Amino acid sequence: MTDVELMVIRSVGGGQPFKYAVGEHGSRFFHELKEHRRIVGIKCPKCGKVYVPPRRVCGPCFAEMKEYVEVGPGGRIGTFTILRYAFIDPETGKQKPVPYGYGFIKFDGADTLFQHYIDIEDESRLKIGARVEPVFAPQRQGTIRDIEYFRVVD
Amino acid sequence: METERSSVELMVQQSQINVPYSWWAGETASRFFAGLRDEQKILATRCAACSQVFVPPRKTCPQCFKDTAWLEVRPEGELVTFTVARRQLAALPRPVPLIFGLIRLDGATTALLHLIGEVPPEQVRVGMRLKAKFAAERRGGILDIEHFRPA
Amino acid sequence: MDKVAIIGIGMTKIEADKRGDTFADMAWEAVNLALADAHMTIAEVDNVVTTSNDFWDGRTISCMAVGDATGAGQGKNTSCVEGDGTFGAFYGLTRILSGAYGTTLVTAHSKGSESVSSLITNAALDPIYDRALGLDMVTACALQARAYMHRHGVKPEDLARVSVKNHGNALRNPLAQLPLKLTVEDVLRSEMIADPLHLLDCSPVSDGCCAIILANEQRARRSARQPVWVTGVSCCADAYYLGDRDLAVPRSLAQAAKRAYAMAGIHDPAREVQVAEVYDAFTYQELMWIEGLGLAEAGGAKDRLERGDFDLEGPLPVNPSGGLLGGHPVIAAGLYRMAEAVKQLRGEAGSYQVDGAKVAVAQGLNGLCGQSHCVWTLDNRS
Amino acid sequence: MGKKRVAIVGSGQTLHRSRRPDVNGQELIHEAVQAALSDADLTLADIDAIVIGNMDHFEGINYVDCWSVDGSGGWMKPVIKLTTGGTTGSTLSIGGYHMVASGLFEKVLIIGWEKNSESDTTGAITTAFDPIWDRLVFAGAISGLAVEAQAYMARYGATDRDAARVAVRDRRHACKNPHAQLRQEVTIEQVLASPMLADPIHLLDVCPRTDGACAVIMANEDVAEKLCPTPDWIWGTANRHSYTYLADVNFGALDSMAGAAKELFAKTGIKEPRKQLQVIELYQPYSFAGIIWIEDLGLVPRGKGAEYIWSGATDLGGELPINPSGGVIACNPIGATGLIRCAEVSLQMMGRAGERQVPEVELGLSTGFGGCMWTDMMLHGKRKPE
Repeated sequence: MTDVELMVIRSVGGGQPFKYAVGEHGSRFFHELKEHRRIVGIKCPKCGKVYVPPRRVCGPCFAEMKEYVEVGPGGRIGTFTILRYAFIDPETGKQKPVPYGYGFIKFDGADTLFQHYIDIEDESRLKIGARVEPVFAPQRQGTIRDIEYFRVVD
Repeated sequence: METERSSVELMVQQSQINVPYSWWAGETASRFFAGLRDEQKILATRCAACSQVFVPPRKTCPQCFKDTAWLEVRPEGELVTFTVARRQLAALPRPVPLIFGLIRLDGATTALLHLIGEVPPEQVRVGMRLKAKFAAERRGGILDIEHFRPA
Repeated sequence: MDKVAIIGIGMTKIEADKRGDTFADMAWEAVNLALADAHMTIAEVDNVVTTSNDFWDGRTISCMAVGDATGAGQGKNTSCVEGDGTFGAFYGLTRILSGAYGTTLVTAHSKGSESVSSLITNAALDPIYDRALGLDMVTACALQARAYMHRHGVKPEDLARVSVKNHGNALRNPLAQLPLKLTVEDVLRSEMIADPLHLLDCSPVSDGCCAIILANEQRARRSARQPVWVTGVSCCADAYYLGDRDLAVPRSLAQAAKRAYAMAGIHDPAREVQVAEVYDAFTYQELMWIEGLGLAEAGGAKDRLERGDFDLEGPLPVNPSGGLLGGHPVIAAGLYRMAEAVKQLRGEAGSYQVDGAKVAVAQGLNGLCGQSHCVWTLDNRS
Repeated sequence: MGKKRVAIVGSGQTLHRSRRPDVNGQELIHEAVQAALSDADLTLADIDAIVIGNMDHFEGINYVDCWSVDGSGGWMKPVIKLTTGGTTGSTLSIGGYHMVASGLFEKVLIIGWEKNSESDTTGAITTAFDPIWDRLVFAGAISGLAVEAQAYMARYGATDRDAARVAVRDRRHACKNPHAQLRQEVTIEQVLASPMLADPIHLLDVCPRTDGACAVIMANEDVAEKLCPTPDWIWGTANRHSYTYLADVNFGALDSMAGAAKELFAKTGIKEPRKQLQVIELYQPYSFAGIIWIEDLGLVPRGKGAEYIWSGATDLGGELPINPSGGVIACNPIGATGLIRCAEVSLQMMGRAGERQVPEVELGLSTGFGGCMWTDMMLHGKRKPE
């Protein structure tokens, strides 16, 4: 059997399309972002923790959250990395452009982090604790891309 | 910040999962596809223990877990069941009406899933005899058989 | 088997498009309904099993989306089954029987509205041997429908009667998505999707989440609600390739049912079961599964159906809730069957209550053409 | 403790390679199952139920429990599928434990598998995270781990040199394990000189991409000792899949491991894990975890992980060898990886681990890591638990 030419079957077509629900809380976030360039989080009535992005449930308290609070738009780098290896972006099926700065931002007034791009023009400025601010897209559509990236302002 | 749910437009995000796959056929399926592509032959495997003949071929009998041996089956057989797709469902590779059938080839225990062509949908019957029509251009894959047609 | 009971159920309304709800939103609703139903708090839930499917949800590790909403965020032990909710419940049951936990919360969710079901189910075909042919769940099941009808002389009218009955039953179920008053002619005149399946032979695309709470005997006896006892449960998988199976025979279902009935001490299910909630993803499946469950002879379901035996007022109502034809949130669908059976055995099914139901059977399945089945027998007598 | 005590009585692994073009997925699964059956001297007829798992989007196959029946031997048997991401393999072992302990099944076959060569692993893992919030920037497991490492380094002053010592350890151990995919020793300088993937993670700090499968057979106490002269007894399990959103994570410590360890050790009477355990197979997908997570396990105080690693205590021959198999850095068929940890500890308990055997083992720990920084754990013992 070792003389067999080993074959490969390749997938065809453009992948699986989805219509993901953003939900009431996410929609509120994007509405504020798009219309007012405001960042909103949500506060747990039990533990007082402020979550960004807003969502219905505080997991540790198993409590429903209803109180939206404005946070940021400035904040600090909670943690980060710089992505340097090539991989397929599953949203496009094509290679993702690298390198890019991948940041977990703690908005002023928030208790959780928020993931987005960080500008890496000067890599030495990327430090945990560095102050950052969002650069908003001029034309906003109500998606995560309404923030183009965060830049270090320290 | 007090807001009413009704005041927010509930958004939906259009996206996709587009991860390209390349599945290794393995030695057994590769030999089967080579048979279709190079010799226009349909190869099967027989379980050494239970004597079932599998098309498409299996390296190991799924029931006995024993090794199998190669044999050739005739590219002809009997239609076990069929359907005619009438609505253009997203997975269909060709325009409707498109006929799918399970065909038990002569000498095989299991039936092979494939397309049926060169016959009006109204004339397809369970039990009818069918013969493989090989594709003119064969690349090593199940569509090296274009479809089965009345024998 | 030690005694285990279902002490809480929660079902969201089944809808065509819960556009505003994320998976977590649906799970939060179903879990809180189940907790309220059981008069319990999340603190009394010892562990959690969520059920979802990465393809349908468009997300690898799909269970991640519902962690906070199901109590995993509370530091509970948790696990995730991929498959129908009845399989999730099955694993949840073993976690109680193992002695590790007194209660298990089981959830199952799905939003058919978010994906293209033909592509999702085409991915169930083997990528090497047959996916490129373009079969999906509907066309695969059409092959099975034809095989079954051919074997037993079942007519399109017989299938249509299932649709008339179940959509009609759904008129009484406020959670159903598709309550319809239909005639046999309406079904036969509906669009032919894939011969012999008309549009009204097929269940709709649906969104929904179901949650149940299982408890060991000690916890169940302390429960504020009347426990519904699990007397038997089994699952069984048939061969994978459609051509390896005799599609006209529900072999793995019959095997699972046989084992479940043996555990429950049910000798003659057709006489001893008063209500069945079965996985009628397509009309023909209700007939096949009735036979596989031993509630009718092979090929005999159509005649009993025509006589009205499976009607709400008949001797053995099948899918009084309206079944999946009334709404089919894949993955959650089997767990909805269990929850509906619990409603019947508690006497809480309102206008679709089966009088005096004591023993119910509920069924879920996984894979193309009912490859793998899970069967539950439930009893309201301690 | 369970209704029935449970032991591992056999296991099998495939030939693990970066790609296995000679077999399709079903055949790969079959290879592991056949190896486990031979190891336990059982036939398929002896198996009462099957638990299987992988991550769907690596191979692009839906309903894998159904599709895999040809290879798993699940024909006309109960088959269930569990999937929790990287933790899949360990979730499977916990699942098998519950199914046997329930008393419903005497012998259960547990299978984890992956053919990571069939897709872009990072692209596929990226779909594990939220489509609205995470997929824009998330870049697979390495990106999530890199930010953990950055946070830890900032908090405790650890360096990539410290981490490299862990990579050196695991890669050296792997040379003694015939099942490992990568069996080549490296030096600290080689690790530090290897390409930077995502700061501070170098290529030689992380796991490879692997095609492979693992199968484990568990049996209840009625038959375990008849099937295996030295069964590996399962003392307990615990897990935490606490986080739903990646950005909620307390980066710099693995809270899920701390929580699971606390529960598991309390349930099983472990007061000083460093003294009471003789071997750990840690699901450690990158070197920094070898420093950080042993603190969460309670082996050493916060910030002292690196010191403990440099002492050689976790090397084969040290006081508490970690990853004598070479661990995940040497072999990573993702859906199987957690189950391989379990199988490797069972070999240690049975005294059948060959060149990588740790002497005089009484208690061992296997872990799983994955999902949204989640942890699974299982405690194994040479003796039957109380």
